Amino acid sequence: MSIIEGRFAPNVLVTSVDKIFNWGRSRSLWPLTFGLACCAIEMMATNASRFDLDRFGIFPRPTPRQADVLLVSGTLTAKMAERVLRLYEQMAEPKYVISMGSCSNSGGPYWQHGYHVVKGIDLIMPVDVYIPGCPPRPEALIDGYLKLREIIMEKTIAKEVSK
Amino acid sequence: MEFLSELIFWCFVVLTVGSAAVVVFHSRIIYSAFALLFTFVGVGALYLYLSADFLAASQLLIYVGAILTLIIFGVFLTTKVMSIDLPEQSHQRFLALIPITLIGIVILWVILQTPWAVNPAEAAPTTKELGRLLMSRYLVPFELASVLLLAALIGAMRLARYFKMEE
Amino acid sequence: MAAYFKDIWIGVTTIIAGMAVTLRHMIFERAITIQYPREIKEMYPRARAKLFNTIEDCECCYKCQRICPIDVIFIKGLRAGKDEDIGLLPDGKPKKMHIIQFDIDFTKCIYCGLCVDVCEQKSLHWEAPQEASTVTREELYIDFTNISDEEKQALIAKDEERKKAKAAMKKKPGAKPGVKPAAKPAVDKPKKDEIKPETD
Amino acid sequence: MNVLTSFCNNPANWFFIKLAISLIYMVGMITFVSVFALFAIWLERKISAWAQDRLGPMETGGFHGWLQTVADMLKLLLKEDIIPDAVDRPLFKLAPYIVFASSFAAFATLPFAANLIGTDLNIGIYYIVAISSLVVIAIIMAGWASNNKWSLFGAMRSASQMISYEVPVALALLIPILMAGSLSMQDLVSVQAGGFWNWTIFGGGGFKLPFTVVALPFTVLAFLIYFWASLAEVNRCPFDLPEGESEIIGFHVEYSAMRFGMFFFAEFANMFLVSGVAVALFLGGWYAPLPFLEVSAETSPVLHNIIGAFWFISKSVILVAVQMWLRWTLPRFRVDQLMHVCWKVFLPFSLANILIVSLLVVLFNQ
Repeated sequence: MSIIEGRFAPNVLVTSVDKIFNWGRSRSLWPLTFGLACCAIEMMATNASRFDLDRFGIFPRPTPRQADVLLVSGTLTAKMAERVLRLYEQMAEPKYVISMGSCSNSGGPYWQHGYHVVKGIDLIMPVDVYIPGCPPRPEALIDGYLKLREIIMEKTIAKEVSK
Repeated sequence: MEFLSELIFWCFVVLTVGSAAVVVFHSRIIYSAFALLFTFVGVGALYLYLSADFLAASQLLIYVGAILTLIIFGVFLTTKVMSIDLPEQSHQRFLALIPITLIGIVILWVILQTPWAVNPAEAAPTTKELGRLLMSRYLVPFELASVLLLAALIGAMRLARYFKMEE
Repeated sequence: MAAYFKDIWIGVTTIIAGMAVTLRHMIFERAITIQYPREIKEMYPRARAKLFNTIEDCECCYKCQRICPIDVIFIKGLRAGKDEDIGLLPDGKPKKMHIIQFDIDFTKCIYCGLCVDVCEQKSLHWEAPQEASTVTREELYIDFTNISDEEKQALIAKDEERKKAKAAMKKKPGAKPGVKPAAKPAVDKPKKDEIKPETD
Repeated sequence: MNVLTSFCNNPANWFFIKLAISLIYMVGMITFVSVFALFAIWLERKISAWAQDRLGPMETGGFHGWLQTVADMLKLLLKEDIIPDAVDRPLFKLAPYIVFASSFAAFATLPFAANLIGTDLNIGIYYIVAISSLVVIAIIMAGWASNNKWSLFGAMRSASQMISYEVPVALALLIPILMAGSLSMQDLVSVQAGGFWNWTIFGGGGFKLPFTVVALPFTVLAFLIYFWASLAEVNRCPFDLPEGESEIIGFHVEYSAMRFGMFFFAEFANMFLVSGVAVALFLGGWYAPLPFLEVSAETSPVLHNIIGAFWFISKSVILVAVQMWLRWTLPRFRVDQLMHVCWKVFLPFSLANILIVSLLVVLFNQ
């Protein structure tokens, strides 16, 4: 967490600062260049000319230290889960996770008999947005990013009010 | 003007001497190598105070750009760079005292004998003069240095050459 | 020596050729990008976008549940009484089942389309926009039935009553009612265990 | 007003005035470099998009996503600054500052206009070449301190590449220096006054017609060698294998947040620097391509400087755009190809070039 986060009580100043911060964070979501399975093909297609994620300021970074979004695109095998978790832990706060496709949502076709597949990445890391599809179309992926933007816009740097 | 100039001068002196001390006394060799960077920069700045601008830039270009990089590459090639501890204390302190005293006396003598210029000469372009001197009066040492460098170059190429395994 | 200069020449000319290509694309060729949220590309009619079940047309035949390769369709239907009239199917036959559960787990669905192919009433079909990203996993577990919980409870209660009445009817002629239901699972279970290793 | 004039007229106060002017220049230069970096990152993304038939940033800030890099920088400022446990803390923290400082320090002698120059050192161009060599050490420092094998690989590649390419860069820069007979940036620019046919790239550089025609191929060659080798100096494609995104990522693998932002900024500042040097030495500096397009210093000194700065910056930006154009055209060199191009192609050519041009200078300099 950056140094100002969670220090101030929510007040007028904080909420207007929130808007600026959230604007910056939501307009510059750099995902990690990282594909697992067939969903990665759609991820590439979304980054490429026809759908062009760069329009939203989304362009992939090769190292987790500089990435904001972990896009888990595809079947997460139990063996790979360790590595993905490590990548997630290496990312700098604030970080977001998008689960793309049925396999990463809940194991997909392997949910019954797949001894080797993690049944949903929310078992190992917190997920912000789930995108259904097998694989999702590029439009669906962009929609997921836009959903993530909306979520970020509602966040605040203020102290959490104890209920 | 004088005050500020002197302040900056002393800053550079402290930088040079301090980083030189790190070079000598630090127990980890990689720190010594990187501290050399500041020593060289400080020395370059001191050259500027002597109105030797060409020399200052050459100091940066040659020592920082080339020699320091080579030193760092050399350090990288030593084994166990991360963990190696350089011995900080000497084994023969009393024996070492003799040459140190001798050298100290010589340096002191030189310092006392040199007629130090209190006011440095007016800052004037030195580049042309240096070039002229290198091409006339100091031609032989200049050429000797280049022959030495050429020999080193050829030697390096000979060392780095790919040899076929001999039967 | 000739090869050396030829290499340089090839290097220079190919760089110029490559730069001409990129320049052409930069200046003369139009971008092919579809600016998605602003302009939406029409989906092809057979695109596998999103499953939807118009529950009014559903026959509750369980075909889709049975053909689903990964078992993500959960259906529960209750037989309607003979005196009940609950509407007609698209092909004109009367409906016979109350559907109290028709769930598809879209977190798992692989959009293979087998259930759509097998649906005789064409009630299960593809719908155009695929975008359905959600914040929680539970939101992707979609219930297609259009009746409220009270109605469901009422239907279940009614069904129970009917079953009891039926059982009472059966009890009269039949002897040893407890044996049959107990024996059936005992036969079924080992069968399942035998099959399982093969499918894996 | 009177107080101000009397303050300015007193020679005892000149020192403070000088100090204030240099501070203002410094702050202005930092602002310029930052704004330029923001613009250049946006331009890079746009050019890459156009080359691939895409659109590039479109959504952030309305017209063609012009606020995109502002959002990026805001986010980088707000991100968590990770310092991994196993890194060498002091060196890890120091490296980005040295990279930024050294690439920024070189701007001191870049002539933006007749009077818009930090200081017109009489070794100006030599100073720029010398101070850029500090970057190598800082990059090795970053790569080493990260304690990551990929960053160390990237740093070693970067160091070997930058040291090697310093040689053809310096040798190519010697051609305009030979022709102008000076190392000072303003001297190097001022010999190219009066129309583009007097620029050093077209054989001008203070010489008259017969020389111009004879020297034309050699000066063009010198410019091309300088431009290509300077691409390698600033780690741009096709020489960007120190930070090859797809394989080793480079010396800033472990850097996050604004420390990475500083490397990012320094890269784009360096791009402007090498383009600015090319413009000053080969492309007429702050002189307009045609003489009637500029305002002479006699009519209006202020306008003279502003128009000069306009020409200098626009020429440099065009060169920066060419660098980006090249980047999105060419694939990456392999390491051995990189060294081959430097030592076996650029070096012999630039040596021969120097020999010929110096011969011509001696012949025609009657």
